[in-house]
Amino acid sequence: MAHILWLVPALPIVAAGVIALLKQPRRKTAAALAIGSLSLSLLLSLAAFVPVVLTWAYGRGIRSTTNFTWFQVGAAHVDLGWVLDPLSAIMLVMVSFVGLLIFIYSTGYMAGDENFTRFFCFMSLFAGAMLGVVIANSLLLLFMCWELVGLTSYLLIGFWYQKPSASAAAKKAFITTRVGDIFFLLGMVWLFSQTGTLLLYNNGTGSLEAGALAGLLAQPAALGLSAAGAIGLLIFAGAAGKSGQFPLHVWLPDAMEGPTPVSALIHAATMVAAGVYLVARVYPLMQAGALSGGTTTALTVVTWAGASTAVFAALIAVAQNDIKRILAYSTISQLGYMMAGLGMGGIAVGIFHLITHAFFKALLFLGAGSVIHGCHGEQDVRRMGGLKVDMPLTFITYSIGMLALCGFPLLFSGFWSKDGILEAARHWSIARTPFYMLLFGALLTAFYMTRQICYVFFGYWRGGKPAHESPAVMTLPLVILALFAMGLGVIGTPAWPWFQAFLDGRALVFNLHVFTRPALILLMGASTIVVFLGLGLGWRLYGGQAPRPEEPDVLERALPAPWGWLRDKLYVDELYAVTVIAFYGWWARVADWLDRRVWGGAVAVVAWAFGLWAQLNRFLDNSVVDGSFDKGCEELGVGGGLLARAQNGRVQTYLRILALGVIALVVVLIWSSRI
Amino acid sequence: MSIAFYLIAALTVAGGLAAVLLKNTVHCALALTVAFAGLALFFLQLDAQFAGFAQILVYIGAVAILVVFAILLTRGSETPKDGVFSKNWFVGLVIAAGVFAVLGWAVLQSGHVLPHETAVPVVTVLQIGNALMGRYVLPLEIVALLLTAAMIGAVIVALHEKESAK
Amino acid sequence: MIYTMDQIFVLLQHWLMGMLPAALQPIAGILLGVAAIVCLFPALFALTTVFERKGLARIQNRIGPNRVGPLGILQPVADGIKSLTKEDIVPLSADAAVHFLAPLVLVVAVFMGFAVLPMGRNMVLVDMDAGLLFFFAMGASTELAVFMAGWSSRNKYSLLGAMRAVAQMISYEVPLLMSSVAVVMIAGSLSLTKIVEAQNHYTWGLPHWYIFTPWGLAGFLMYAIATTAETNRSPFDLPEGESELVAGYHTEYSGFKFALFFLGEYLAMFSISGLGTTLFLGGWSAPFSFLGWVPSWFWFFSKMMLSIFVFIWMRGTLPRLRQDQLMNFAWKFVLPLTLVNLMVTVLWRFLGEGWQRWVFCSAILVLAYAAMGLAGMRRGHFGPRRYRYAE
Amino acid sequence: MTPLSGYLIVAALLFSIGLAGALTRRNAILVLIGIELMLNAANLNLIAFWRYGPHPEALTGMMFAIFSIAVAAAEAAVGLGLVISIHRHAHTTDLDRMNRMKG
Repeated sequence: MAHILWLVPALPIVAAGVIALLKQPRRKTAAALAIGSLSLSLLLSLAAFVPVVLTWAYGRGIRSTTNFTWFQVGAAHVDLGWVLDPLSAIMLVMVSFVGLLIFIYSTGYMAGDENFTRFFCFMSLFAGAMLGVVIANSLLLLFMCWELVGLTSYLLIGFWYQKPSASAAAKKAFITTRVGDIFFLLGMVWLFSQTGTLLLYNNGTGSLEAGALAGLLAQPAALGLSAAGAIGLLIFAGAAGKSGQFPLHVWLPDAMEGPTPVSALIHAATMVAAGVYLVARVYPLMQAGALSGGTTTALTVVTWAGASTAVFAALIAVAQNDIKRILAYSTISQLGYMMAGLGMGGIAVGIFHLITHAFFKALLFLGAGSVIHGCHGEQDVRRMGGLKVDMPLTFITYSIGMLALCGFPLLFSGFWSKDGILEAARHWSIARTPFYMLLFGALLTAFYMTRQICYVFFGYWRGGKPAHESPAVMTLPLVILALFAMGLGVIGTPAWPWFQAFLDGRALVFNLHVFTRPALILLMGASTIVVFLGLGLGWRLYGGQAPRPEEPDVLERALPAPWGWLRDKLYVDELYAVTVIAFYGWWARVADWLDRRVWGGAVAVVAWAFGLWAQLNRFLDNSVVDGSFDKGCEELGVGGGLLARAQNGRVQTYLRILALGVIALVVVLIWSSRI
Repeated sequence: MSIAFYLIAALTVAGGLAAVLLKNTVHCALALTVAFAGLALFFLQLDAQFAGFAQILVYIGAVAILVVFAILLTRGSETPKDGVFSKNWFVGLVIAAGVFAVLGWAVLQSGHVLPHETAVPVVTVLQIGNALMGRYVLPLEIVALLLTAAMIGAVIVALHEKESAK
Repeated sequence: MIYTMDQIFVLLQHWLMGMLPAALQPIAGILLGVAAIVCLFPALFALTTVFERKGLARIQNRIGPNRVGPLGILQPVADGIKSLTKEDIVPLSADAAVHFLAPLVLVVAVFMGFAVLPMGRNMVLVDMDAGLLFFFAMGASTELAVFMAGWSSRNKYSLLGAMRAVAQMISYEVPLLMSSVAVVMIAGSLSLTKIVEAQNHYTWGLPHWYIFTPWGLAGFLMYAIATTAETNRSPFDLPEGESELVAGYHTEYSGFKFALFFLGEYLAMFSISGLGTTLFLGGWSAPFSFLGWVPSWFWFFSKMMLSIFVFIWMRGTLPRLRQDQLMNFAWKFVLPLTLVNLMVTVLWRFLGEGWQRWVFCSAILVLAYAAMGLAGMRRGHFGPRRYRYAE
Repeated sequence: MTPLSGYLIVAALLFSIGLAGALTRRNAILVLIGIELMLNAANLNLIAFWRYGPHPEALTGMMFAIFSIAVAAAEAAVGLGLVISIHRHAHTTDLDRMNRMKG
């Protein structure tokens, strides 16, 4: 199976290529191609997933790689390859499955768009690239697909390029992620220079395997970090760029300018999770040489970044009014959770949350899309309301997603995955602060989701044209996703931690007695209380009657100043505007001045010199060369005139001359044969 | 040198002369066919049956007809007032005579090296076919291509004017 | 006895030659053969004229010639005497020499064709290795005679007729050759005797004539069409369409010269149907093996006369085509089909024995015929006439 | 005088006649006729040399002649087509009047 794994990403990419060649009106063909190829990929992924599970069940080696040399420069050769292990297998299934659902959904959502085919071209290109990221066994290949993903994200955010805001957002996303990618590249280069290979696993010689790691550890870098840690941090910077961790998160909310399925697929389920996945991939690098308590500086950094992002984004989400922006900020904060989970609890914890979040956040976005669709493109929650009557199916599924996101106890997947993270945080050896931060984040999450729900679905209709339910092609994916958002928790409960065991390759044990452990009870109780607190608070404030658009928000009436800060996203953009962007502007002006004055002047001088030289040449030409040349031409003209006489246009004349030639030829031949 | 040779030679040369000298263009064409027929007979006399029949088929059957058609299409059959020969025909005649003189001289000069009577070669059509399909298959293909090209070219050249006239 | 019956003419020739000194014998043999042909076929021509007139009469529900001799059998004699004694008129403006030569060239060229036809076992004047080629070479040179006739008698009807005739002959000569080439490919020889020999086998008493193969049948049909056009017989008799141009290229001929033209036309019919017989109908070989005792020449002539009868039958039945229909038919239907037929023949040759080749070849031919026919009909190249009335 | 040289002389004669025709006649078609004659003279040479050459079984000259016949047919077709189209243009086949190409 492993050796044809490359088909999984290849199929959608090929489909994208074909769609790109299609004509604009061939909509059905385009959709069919995209969906068909992706469903094939899904089948292949399942076919890859099952054997992995089986081998794990039989407790055998569960990582198989396929590598080959791309090109060779002297002794150094650059290898590419793909790996099949629990991590990639699960991600494959998740990406292709969610992607497929979203594709189906898009056929309904984009039905009215005239650039339908272009949309599907980009979408399936993205799907292919993302799958490539997942299966990559070499940082280089991963980086290529990574950039491809970034490109498609850019294209899709700017899909409605007529809207200046959209194109601006696209540029912003591209550039901001680029900042992270540069660090990633640096880390990669460094890794290559150290280990001489970019393959992750290559039975013993891969850069993530014992030999290389030992070498990296021996290498000390700045401020007490080992080379391994430093590289890990650089790569983490790249991951932070992609999955919008704190300083680099600014692009993600604006990315909501793209079509909603795009937001669901790229900016909720898959691409932003790619950062988390990357960190999980290079986890050994970060974990290398773990201190007491199984943590390292790198992991600590990851944890703090994650935790702070979680709270920070949740705070902002409270004061947003655009339905999609709220979800965007919640995505950021959830990504923070994942990072923190990775930092404190290891791969399994983070990735489990990633998977569950992928499902319910996709569900939420699609639900939001359905709402927007139903409200004729209205996105401001204050202009909605009472939709639970108009769009019942959307309402049910959406609320399921919302509960899962809040981590409603026991029933919903979000609860279990978030619980895992909280538990890990509680047992963290360095500090307790992240634990409380995350709890606070959970509270905020519950609160703003309730606020949103109340705005959108309860109360009475405050918009213009009355809303309508979306077509089945859009609601069906919602239902399926909702089922998963509920059920998926089962595979990761503390009692039966199948998922974690599978990822870590441990043996699976089932015992209900964990629930009798006081620590766990305490923890679950705490999170439950927090969740209910959040829900209650939200209901208390907004449940009764959501304010109509013109009048200020409830909280705003209570405490206007902080609300203002939150509404303005804590001024990060403005900060960048006055620092980074201002600097760039200044630097650009400097460069411009240099260009105009210095280089321009130099060029002008050179040009003037040449002009002088040219003048000289012209004088020479006119006086000396031309004279003689003209004479020659006259001579030639006269000669030509003479010759032209012979050419009198009479065929027979020519023939005569030919015949004379024959005579001469024969005579010459005979004479020569004589002698 | 047999009687037959002289007869055929006389026929052919007469035909040729007539083809060149006669006033009426159609007569010229007919005389030309006589010359062709004479050449075909020459070929037969030289035991080149196939070539001879090919000569008749192609020249008398096709080329002569073509010429005649061309004459009728160009109304060239009625003789022009100012003579059928071009202005300085004498020069041409002299040159032609010169060519003949040189060629004949060359032939007579090299008379002694030329081979004498040799055994009659037996050539069946089968051999010719094998040669055409074996050793000479490439030239055959090329000639086929050439004929196709010529056909298309002739059609276009002859058709083009009418098309534009419409 | 059977042998003598079969070879009777050959034996006769040898007997006659035997009376001459050995030196003259080859010449004498040739002369005898030529004499035989030159006597036989004009006689046959005379018979055919009356046969045709009576046949047409039957078709048109008349009685036809019935005055001269019993049942008008002697009619051709009367016609001959008439045409011989008639005044020979040559138009004043006519090109005397060419006008005189034209009929001679025609008749001679046509007669040449018989030289290579095997009219029975060992009954061929010269058994040439390239017989077929010779035959076609001679056939080609008749066109020139026709042209000479038409042009020399300074008459626009004659000229038009000649032009039509020549154009038609040239364009139908191509399918004629093509359809014969198929036979050559299978028989592997240009010599007509060899071709006949190749067909002279029997399985279960049935002959191996080429007409009994898919390609042979198709080829024969094409050949028949082409010959009808070559000999300017209706429905392709535009060159002498009385209604349009008085009598075509021999309008200005009278008396004996006209008779010569008439003769030449019928001789052409004989020779070309003889060739068809040789190529497709197994020449002088008997239709059933148990009829082997019947002399071979009988079979040849009976088959030939049969096809002559078909000619007459068509003349009595089919209306005349229009010039453009004629040309379209030649270039857009007959020629492509003959080309397809060639391909099919190649297939037949290399598919080897077995039922497959029958199925494949017939299928291809039928399909090609149907496709081309339908296409042509749709574009109106041929098919039923559409009448246009003067506005 | 060997038989071969006889044929060669006849061929040369024909060739010169053709040349003379091509050089002296006005009518473009007649010029073409002359050229055809020259070609045929060449063919006669080929055949004659084949017949009396050392290796007639190699069929070289014969093949050459056959090919040249085919080529000549093509040449005639194209040449006459050109003459006809020229006639359409200039309404003459008189070569002396066709001197538009003069330098």
